[in-house]
Amino acid sequence: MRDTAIDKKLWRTASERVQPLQSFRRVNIANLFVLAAGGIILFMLACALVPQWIAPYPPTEMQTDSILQPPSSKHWFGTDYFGRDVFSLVVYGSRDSLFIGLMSVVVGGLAGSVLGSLSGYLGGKWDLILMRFIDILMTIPGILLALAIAAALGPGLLNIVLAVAVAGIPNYARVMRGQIMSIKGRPYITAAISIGMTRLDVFRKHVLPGSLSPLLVMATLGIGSSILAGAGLSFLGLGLVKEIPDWGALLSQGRGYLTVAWWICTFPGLAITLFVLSVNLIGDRLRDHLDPKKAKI
Amino acid sequence: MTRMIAGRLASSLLVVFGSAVLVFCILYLLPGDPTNTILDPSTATPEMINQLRHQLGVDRPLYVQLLDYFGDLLRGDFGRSLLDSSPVLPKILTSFPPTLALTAASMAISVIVGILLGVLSAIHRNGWIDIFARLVGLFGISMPTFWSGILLLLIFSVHLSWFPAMGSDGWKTLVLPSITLGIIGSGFIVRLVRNSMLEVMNEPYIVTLRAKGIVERTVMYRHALRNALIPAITMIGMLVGEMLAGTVVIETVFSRQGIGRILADAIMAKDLPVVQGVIFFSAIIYVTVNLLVDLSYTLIDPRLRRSL
Amino acid sequence: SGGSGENTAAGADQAASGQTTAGGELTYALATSPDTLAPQQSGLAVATRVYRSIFDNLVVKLPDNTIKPWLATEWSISDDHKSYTFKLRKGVKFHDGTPFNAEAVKFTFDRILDPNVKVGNAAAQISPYESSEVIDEYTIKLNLSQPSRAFLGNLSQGPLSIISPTAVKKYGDEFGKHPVGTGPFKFVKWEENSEITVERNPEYNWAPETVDNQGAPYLDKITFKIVPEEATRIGSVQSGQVLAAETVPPQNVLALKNDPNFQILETDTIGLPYTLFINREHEPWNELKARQALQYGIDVGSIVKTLYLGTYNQAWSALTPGVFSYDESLENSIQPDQAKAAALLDELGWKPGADGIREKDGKKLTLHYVDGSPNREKRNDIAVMIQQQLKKIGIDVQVEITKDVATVIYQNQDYDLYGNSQVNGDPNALYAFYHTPAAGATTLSKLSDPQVDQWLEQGAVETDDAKRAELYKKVQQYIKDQAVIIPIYVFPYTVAAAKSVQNLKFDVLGYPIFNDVKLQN
Amino acid sequence: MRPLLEIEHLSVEFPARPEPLQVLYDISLTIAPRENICLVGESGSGKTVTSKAVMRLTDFEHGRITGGRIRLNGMDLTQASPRELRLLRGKKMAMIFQEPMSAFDPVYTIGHQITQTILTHDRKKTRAEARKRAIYLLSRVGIPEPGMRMKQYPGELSGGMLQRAMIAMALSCGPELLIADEPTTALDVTIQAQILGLLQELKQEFNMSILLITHDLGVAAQIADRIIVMYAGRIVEQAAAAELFSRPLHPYSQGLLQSVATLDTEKGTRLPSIEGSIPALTDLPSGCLFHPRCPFATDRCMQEAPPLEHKDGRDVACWHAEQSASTGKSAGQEPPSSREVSVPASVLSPRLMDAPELFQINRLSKYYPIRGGRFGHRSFVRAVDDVSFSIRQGETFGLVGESGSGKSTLGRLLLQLENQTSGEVKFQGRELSKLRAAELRSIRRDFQMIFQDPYGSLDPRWKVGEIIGAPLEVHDRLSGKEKQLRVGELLESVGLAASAMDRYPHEFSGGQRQRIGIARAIALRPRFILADEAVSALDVSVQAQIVNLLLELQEKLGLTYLFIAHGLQIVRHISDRIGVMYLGKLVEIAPAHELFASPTHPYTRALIESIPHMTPGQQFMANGIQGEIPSPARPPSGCRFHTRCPFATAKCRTEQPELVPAGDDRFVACHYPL
Ligand SMILES: Nc1ncnc2c1ncn2[C@@H]1O[C@H](COP(=O)(O)OP(=O)(O)OP(=O)(O)O)[C@@H](O)[C@H]1O
Ligand SMILES: Nc1ncnc2c1ncn2[C@@H]1O[C@H](COP(=O)(O)OP(=O)(O)OP(=O)(O)O)[C@@H](O)[C@H]1O
Ligand SMILES: [Mg+2]
Ligand SMILES: [Mg+2]
Repeated sequence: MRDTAIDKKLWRTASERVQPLQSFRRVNIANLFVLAAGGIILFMLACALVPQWIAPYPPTEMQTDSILQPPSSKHWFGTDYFGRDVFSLVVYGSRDSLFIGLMSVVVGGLAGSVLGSLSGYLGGKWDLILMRFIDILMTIPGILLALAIAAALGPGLLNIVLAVAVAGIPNYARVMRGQIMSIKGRPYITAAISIGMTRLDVFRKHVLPGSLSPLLVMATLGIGSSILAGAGLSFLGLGLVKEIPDWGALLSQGRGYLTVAWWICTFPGLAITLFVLSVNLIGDRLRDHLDPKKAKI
Repeated sequence: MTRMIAGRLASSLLVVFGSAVLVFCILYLLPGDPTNTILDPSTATPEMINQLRHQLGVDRPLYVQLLDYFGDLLRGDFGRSLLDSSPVLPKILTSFPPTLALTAASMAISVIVGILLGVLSAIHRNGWIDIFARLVGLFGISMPTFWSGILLLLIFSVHLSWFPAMGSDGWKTLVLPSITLGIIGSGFIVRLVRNSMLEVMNEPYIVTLRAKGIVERTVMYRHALRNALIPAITMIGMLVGEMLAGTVVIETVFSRQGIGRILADAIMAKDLPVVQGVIFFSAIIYVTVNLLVDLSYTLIDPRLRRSL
Repeated sequence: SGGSGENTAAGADQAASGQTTAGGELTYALATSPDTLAPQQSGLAVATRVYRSIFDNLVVKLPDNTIKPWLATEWSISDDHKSYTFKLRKGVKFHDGTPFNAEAVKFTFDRILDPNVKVGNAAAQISPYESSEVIDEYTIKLNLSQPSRAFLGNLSQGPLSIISPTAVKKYGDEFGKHPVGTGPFKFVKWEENSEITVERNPEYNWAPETVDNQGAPYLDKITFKIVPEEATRIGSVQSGQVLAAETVPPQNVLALKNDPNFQILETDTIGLPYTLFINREHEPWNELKARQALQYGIDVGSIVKTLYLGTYNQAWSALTPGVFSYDESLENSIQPDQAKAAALLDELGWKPGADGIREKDGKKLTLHYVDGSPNREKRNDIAVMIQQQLKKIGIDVQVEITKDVATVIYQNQDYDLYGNSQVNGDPNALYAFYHTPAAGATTLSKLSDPQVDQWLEQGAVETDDAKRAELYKKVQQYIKDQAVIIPIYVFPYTVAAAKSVQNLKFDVLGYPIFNDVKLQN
Repeated sequence: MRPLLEIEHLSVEFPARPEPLQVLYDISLTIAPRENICLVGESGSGKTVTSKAVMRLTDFEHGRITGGRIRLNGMDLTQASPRELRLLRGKKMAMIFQEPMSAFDPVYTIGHQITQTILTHDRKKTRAEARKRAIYLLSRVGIPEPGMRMKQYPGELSGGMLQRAMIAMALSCGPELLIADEPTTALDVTIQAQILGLLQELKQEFNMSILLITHDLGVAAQIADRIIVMYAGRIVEQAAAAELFSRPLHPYSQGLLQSVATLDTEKGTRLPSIEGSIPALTDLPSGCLFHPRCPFATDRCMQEAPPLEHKDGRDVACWHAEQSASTGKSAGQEPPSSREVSVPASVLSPRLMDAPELFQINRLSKYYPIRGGRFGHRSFVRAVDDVSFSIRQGETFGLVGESGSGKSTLGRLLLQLENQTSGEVKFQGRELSKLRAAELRSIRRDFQMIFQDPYGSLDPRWKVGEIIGAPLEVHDRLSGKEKQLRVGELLESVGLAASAMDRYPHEFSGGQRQRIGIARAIALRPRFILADEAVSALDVSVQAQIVNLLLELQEKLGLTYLFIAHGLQIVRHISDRIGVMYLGKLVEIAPAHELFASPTHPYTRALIESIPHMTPGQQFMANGIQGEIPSPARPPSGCRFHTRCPFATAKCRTEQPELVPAGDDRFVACHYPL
């Protein structure tokens, strides 16, 4: 087949650089969501960085004479069974939760993309071996892997990060491999080879940068699932135990009180959900933006 | 066709064994040992512990245990639980049906809800339905299951008494857990189906169909959807893994019988043979489902039929 | 003070008014899964709750700590207190038809000593048992290596209940999945992580004195459902899916007590309360003043009140109320006093540093607080509260929550503070915790005082109850004075049940007894 | 006679940010029954949108008709309800598309998709009747074994076959208007000739009008009664085919006509081309949209848009129509004289004949293993099969052949972008496959490549300066100022401003990108450049610009080219010698003009005869070859062409002809050369 048709399409995208859209009203709503998501993420980042500016009480302060107080103007999110201010706890708890989310994505993403890159770029025997390894990791569902690793390493922030990170490796590796393989077939890679660039340079300068955007999208989405996985570990009793609990621990500790003091675990739950939701929204938007099919090449 | 299946089976077997070895190694590194669960640490003497360790055979080097394990496995012996000495195979076989039922029901919910919302969302792109469906999808993947599970339980079981709060017998006990788990899956599927529907809707053959004057409903459901499902099906294969894993939490929340809980308990108690057995089984399930998924492609996508 | 001994169900007195019939199925939600139903192997209380109704013991202990016949009709003790001769009840059969006789008893006890059999707590409870002699079919003599006042009482405890020799031979290691005893209920099936079913033993007519119904139980069947998730367990009672659920979290106790459709049954367990052991081998806790600072610095009352919302009783001694020789005088003997605590630390030269944490010779005053996971009975929360309380007197508490208590505590002994409790009917339980350990072994308290050793040794064999009580009171007093431990709470075993469940009782140790239970239509 | 289709002042816009994009502007045209109309124009001029608007298919892309009327048989389609439209589509008007491969739903059989159309519009027909009709139609469009094809899936048919099936499907309800949007662009010339012939025949039989969209003026000349020239969403000229070809009035039409390399243009002469490229719809010039590219442009053109004026039965939108037509001067630019270095072809050839050989290819083969061969036998695609020839220094060697004949593979082998299965490639006497990796990398500076796809061949993340600078950095270790200077020179030498180096590839048009690619290729002053379909993806006017540039660079830098293309005229125009490939074999090699003047291989002759002639009015005769190229995995025995050769004998079926000398600097592999 002549591939002129495809070229025509490519042609088209150049002249179509103006994004077609359907209705302004609706698009504005979608934008509003993304804007809100961005706001939420920024706020939560602020919570993680400077909780003392935001939280009205020290997170560990126990007012034992006012335990299990429902939300009020004094305690926006009520108090927990120690008499701690739930709002302050949620604010402070963001730090470890976000850390788990971000770091495990960084670690897992890095490891996964190294594996995926090697596999995709080297191809052949390497590909076969590495992909088998990834397949093996895939057959053990992520949370189980995390469970085993968390159990092996014991509690601790970095251990949780590691457990969650390892569970994420196969996904990153697969995406990266696919991306590398698709880029490897592009004409500009042939062009780079034909001007005499070394394999390593081609990889460094062309293949890798081109592969990063889907990885970025995945990483964004991964932050959400990592936070959820961390919370899941807390639920199963393998989570982080610290003076200032993270969201997962808050949620998991407060769940026994749902019938008598719904606020204790509802707010951390909402915090997780909202954050993950926002991250996903942004990730989706990022994907739309970076999607090679929609992009301005 | 048979050749391809045979090849796939062979490599799947390899993968399953690989995962068994990997898990064995990870668990070997776990600190502590099963004697902790068996003996009361406050009264147990070191001799008692050592003796028990020897009885259980957990004091041997890793490779000996590993070889032993696989030797037995080849003879169809999955070993015995270190904790209660019961054979692993029957333990798994009795716990598997509820887990499978849960996984299957959750998958069914994910797939039905996911595809329905995904399609509606793509067809009414940027409309209210789309916004709704995408939010449902997002919420689905953004909520911790143990939280949403307990919320559902409090509402539908404690307050409304519509469904039982726990247990694993009868379809009624499946409702809440499978919804909890299904929401996640549908979240993934909505997004995927929506994207691939939108992609397919831009394909030239959709224009052809319209140019032929085919009714829009036929264009969407008989043509666009069928093509859009192909990537969704891969997702389904992957989701089975997620769902199987999800049962760990769900089975605990809803006190269901199942391998998820067995596994979680076994991991924490370092009950190697049980962990091995369960991982082995779920790996087999996972691999089988993915094999089936690959085969089912060919039902939908004739392009692949020739490659068989 | 805490309820002791036998507590009957609150609904018992309504029995007359309601329509109660024999038969029916009791569904009973357990908080965790038993590990095994073989009494000798299990170490978990939850297993005992289930297998108690399948097995019987030679003797039974009443709330007043007297020992009464059960499978043994009478017994005599040799003068040297080293052999016990039991006359056994005739006509008792195991569920599998095996006759109960002296051989069965010998088999049961000898098996605990068999090095090829893994055993749990039974080993500790049977000591100092050495051998037994079958005198005739219904007479057996048990020989001890040394006298023990606790021995007879221990024979009433679950781990030492009598098992069917034929069934053990038949099932071997899997006896725990196919338990066969002589008890009021027969084992039917066990679905892993889901439920355990037992059914009425119609031939049963050898109930001990502790139950009213001397014949076969009224219930046709008991189904124990395993429901670890608190909310689900309570939810399943509230939604009527089960009739009773154990271990009700404090926050739900109050609500259920006020609900006309439900009742809360509770009984304090006895033995050693939940106690924080101070590792006196670690500096500075080797100093009495430092330990006393903890005694004054930790506001146990506030902890118990806050976390358990008044549903748990505060513990004051090394023993719980209800145990023979419990020293009531210790109650309210210590009041939290931060100033005093601070002064004690000052005296030792620990001065507050810039961050409020005390220092001495450039070293921070830290306390390594270890607790197990999961958060059983909110014990982790206690750690969190103590952390905050001690911070106020300048101690930096480092909390370590670990799954692997055995390694951290028992192997590495890497702790300053660690909590434990034990269900036990005899004050001799103190021996394992406070007597100088045997060479190579260790105790949690790490106490080694010849005086205490002597009291404990004497208490183990003293036959005069008054003198014996005196000895143990001295021990309790000493433990308090020397600030060896911080007692925290007495664990009440709680059951939430529908109003229709009647006559659910608990034995001395707090295990449920189902013989008398009837369901009201 | 009442027109079948009338379009009056049609305007169409698509929603876009920041304001709607007006894609069609005041389009008016009519089609009479049984009339053939061709829409021509460069890419993006709105041809496809016009055709989709007629069927109101633009609705599905959120396009809006903002003004004007479309009448089919008097019925106003702009006012029709969706249901009415649906009943018209496929029934009264049918459409065929450029890419037959993607125009069929891949998951349904061909038969299903054809009968579906019939059953939708003719409810009285039973399934069996519909099937019968479908089979009839398939056989009518020349598909062998139609019964069997009915059961096949689109992926199992070749492109040419699918286009026939597409036509059968379009004809299934006997439409009055057939819209064909570039129906042959994706096909080989040989197949194109067959399809065009088929359309001609069917038009007679079905009594319908055809609206054909094409950018190939040759095709238009063959088919059209009337031609409409579009530019940036407007009609600029409309005339009967013969008139337009003989006397184009609009400077744009003139430019288009002259840009095309015909069989009479000479190698070495420059093709007239239109400067610049079609403007983006978002950034339209004022006044006459063509004025920035028009040699006649005056102030008035800059300020005022000329209306489409009707004169002597033809329409034209130009202020200077009369004048430009009469002066004979056209938009096709003669290259500036400063760059005039052209030497007549006749002078070049003898010199080249004794030129040293740069590449020597000996018995070169490349087999690709295919997976899933039956019974474990490995089978191969013989992409290049035992090919020997040489390329002389300074010449342009053209390579032609149908799709899949192995041209690209051969090119990649020469550049060692792929390892050969057997045989050898010698560059200046050095066997390339024997070189070590580092040696090969350093020798790469001597042979470079220009790609077909102007978008894919430039890394979108790199600035133009970096792209062109990369080879300089790799081989000459240039950096900083020095590199920048050199890149600037290179950009200027390919006709771009030096300032372009700071921009990204996507900011350039296709033609400009191709220039960037060329600048990269010549950066190291290589001896040899492989140009694989380097101009195929470009519009005619731009094609001419690039061809001129290539020729000019060859002169200046003494380059040797291997020029692969499927546009035969272009190859003839640029090449000194041409090799013809068929199924992995070279079947003929000859000097360019001789090859065209007297082809000796039947395949070569068939290829040449398939080229549409730029002589309108003359009805197209399908006298090319029949059938399609067989699969290279199972090539026919003996002479591979025998299955399609009108002269094939028993010998051809069994004995493989060798490539042997056939006269002056010519080779042919045929038992019975013409
Ligand atoms: N659905 C759409 N939304 C927005 N713009 C569009 C859409 N379809 C086409 N266009 C724009 O309309 C213009 C004309 O497009 P059209 O497809 O009609 O060109 P064409 O003449 O057919 O070109 P080609 O030769 O490349 O097929 C282009 O600039 C294109 O970007
Ligand atoms: N990497 C490859 N793996 C397998 N087969 C290949 C590969 N590259 C090319 N082929 C096959 O080799 C044959 C020749 O391909 P090639 O691309 O060289 O043809 P071509 O003459 O350049 O065609 P076109 O005009 O379509 O570009 C085709 O049948 C093609 O399918
Ligand atoms: Mg077009
Ligand atoms: Mg090619």
